[in-house]
Amino acid sequence: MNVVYFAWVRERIGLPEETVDTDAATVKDLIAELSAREDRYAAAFADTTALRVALDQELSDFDAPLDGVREVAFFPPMTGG
Amino acid sequence: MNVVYFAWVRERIGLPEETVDTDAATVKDLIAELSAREDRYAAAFADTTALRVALDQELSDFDAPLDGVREVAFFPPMTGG
Amino acid sequence: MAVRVQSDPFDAGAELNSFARDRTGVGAVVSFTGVVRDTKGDLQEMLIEHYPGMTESAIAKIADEAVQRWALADVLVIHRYGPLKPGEPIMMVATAAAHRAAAFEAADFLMDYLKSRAPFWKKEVTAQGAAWVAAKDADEDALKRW
Amino acid sequence: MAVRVQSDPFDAGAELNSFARDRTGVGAVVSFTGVVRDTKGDLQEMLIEHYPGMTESAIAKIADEAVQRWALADVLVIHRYGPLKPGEPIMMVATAAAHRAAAFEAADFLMDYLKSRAPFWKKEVTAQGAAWVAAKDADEDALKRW
Repeated sequence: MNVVYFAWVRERIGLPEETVDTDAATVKDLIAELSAREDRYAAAFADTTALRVALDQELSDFDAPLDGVREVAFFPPMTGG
Repeated sequence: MNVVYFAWVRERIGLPEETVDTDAATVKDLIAELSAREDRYAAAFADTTALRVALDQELSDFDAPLDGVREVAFFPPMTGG
Repeated sequence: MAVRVQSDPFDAGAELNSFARDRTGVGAVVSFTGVVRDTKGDLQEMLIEHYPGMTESAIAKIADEAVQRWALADVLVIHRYGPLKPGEPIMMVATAAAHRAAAFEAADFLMDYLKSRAPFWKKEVTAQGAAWVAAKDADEDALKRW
Repeated sequence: MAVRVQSDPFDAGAELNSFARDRTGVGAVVSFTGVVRDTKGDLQEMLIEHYPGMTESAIAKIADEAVQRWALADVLVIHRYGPLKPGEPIMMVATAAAHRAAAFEAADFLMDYLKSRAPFWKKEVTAQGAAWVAAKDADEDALKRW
């Protein structure tokens, strides 16, 4: 599964994109798995209220299942316009 | 007193502007005086709900006094923009 | 603040650029352009009559009111009179502000007031003849929003 | 309907003119231009990051929604990414419609949604360093208007 990061999430984790081999059932499970892996993930995912998630380039939520999903993106609330 | 007409009011009365020698106390009185003068005025002023009036280039109403006013304008509701 | 009442055509894009140029503290620029609309496909010309003198002061008063009600960096109003062809710009309003809400609301307010409180009258000329455009109740009602 | 996501600058006036040109049945054109605002007078650069692929589809979805909700003749959205200087246009929205209310409301709607639902992130660079712009609660709240 492709996992991508933007803005300060990308900076905190230290990379824009990576391939993650996971059996996580939901976004929450994936976050727990990554956070357990290294401190920089734990720091980036510490406050999920400050985070947004997109599954295959569609905004989603942390309870969403990852079944069949090819790309998960984590980023802060958007500030376009 | 200078009296000016715009749009269909001007067309119905047949002139854009005229000097009227009057002692009319209010706009209503002036309308009555002009309407009594000739049919084309009576036709133009028949329905005052379809008319607007400006005194010295400020929107006003039909009960307004004419004391000190130099220019009275009659026209239909505005359709700018 | 600039108010122009003119018979000459104007270039809305060039006006927008010159209005927006070299501003500090501005994050939002809103423009409205009113275009001669050929509703039934038979419009030959639109004639716009106005009340010279009152037009300028009425527009300035409306623009002043907008500047008092919203935090605006600047306001531009251009309105034409005389004969216009279908598709030609009739008028334009632009607002510049730090934030988008002020720019949008002020432009919307300016349009509602210009429509019903600035002394312009439109006459449509078709092959069937010429007819004055009637004011809409909806335009008068729109003023109650503010 | 046109959606463009680009790093190159664009000319808002030229875009407005080309958007408004040669339309029949259109009486109202509204444009919004977002400009890099130097709030404290110390901004060196604004960096805009985006999510290629999702950006285009998210904007197209928002524009489709506007076309379904209002009687619009056309919609234009341009949004830049990359490094921008103070005073430069960041993005632009334009709407064309028969009537002004639809053009205004749709442009306002598009801005509210682009602000909080299109995947862009702004970072401000000053002499003191670089900082991500935080989303405002007011921006999220603005969506509830629609």
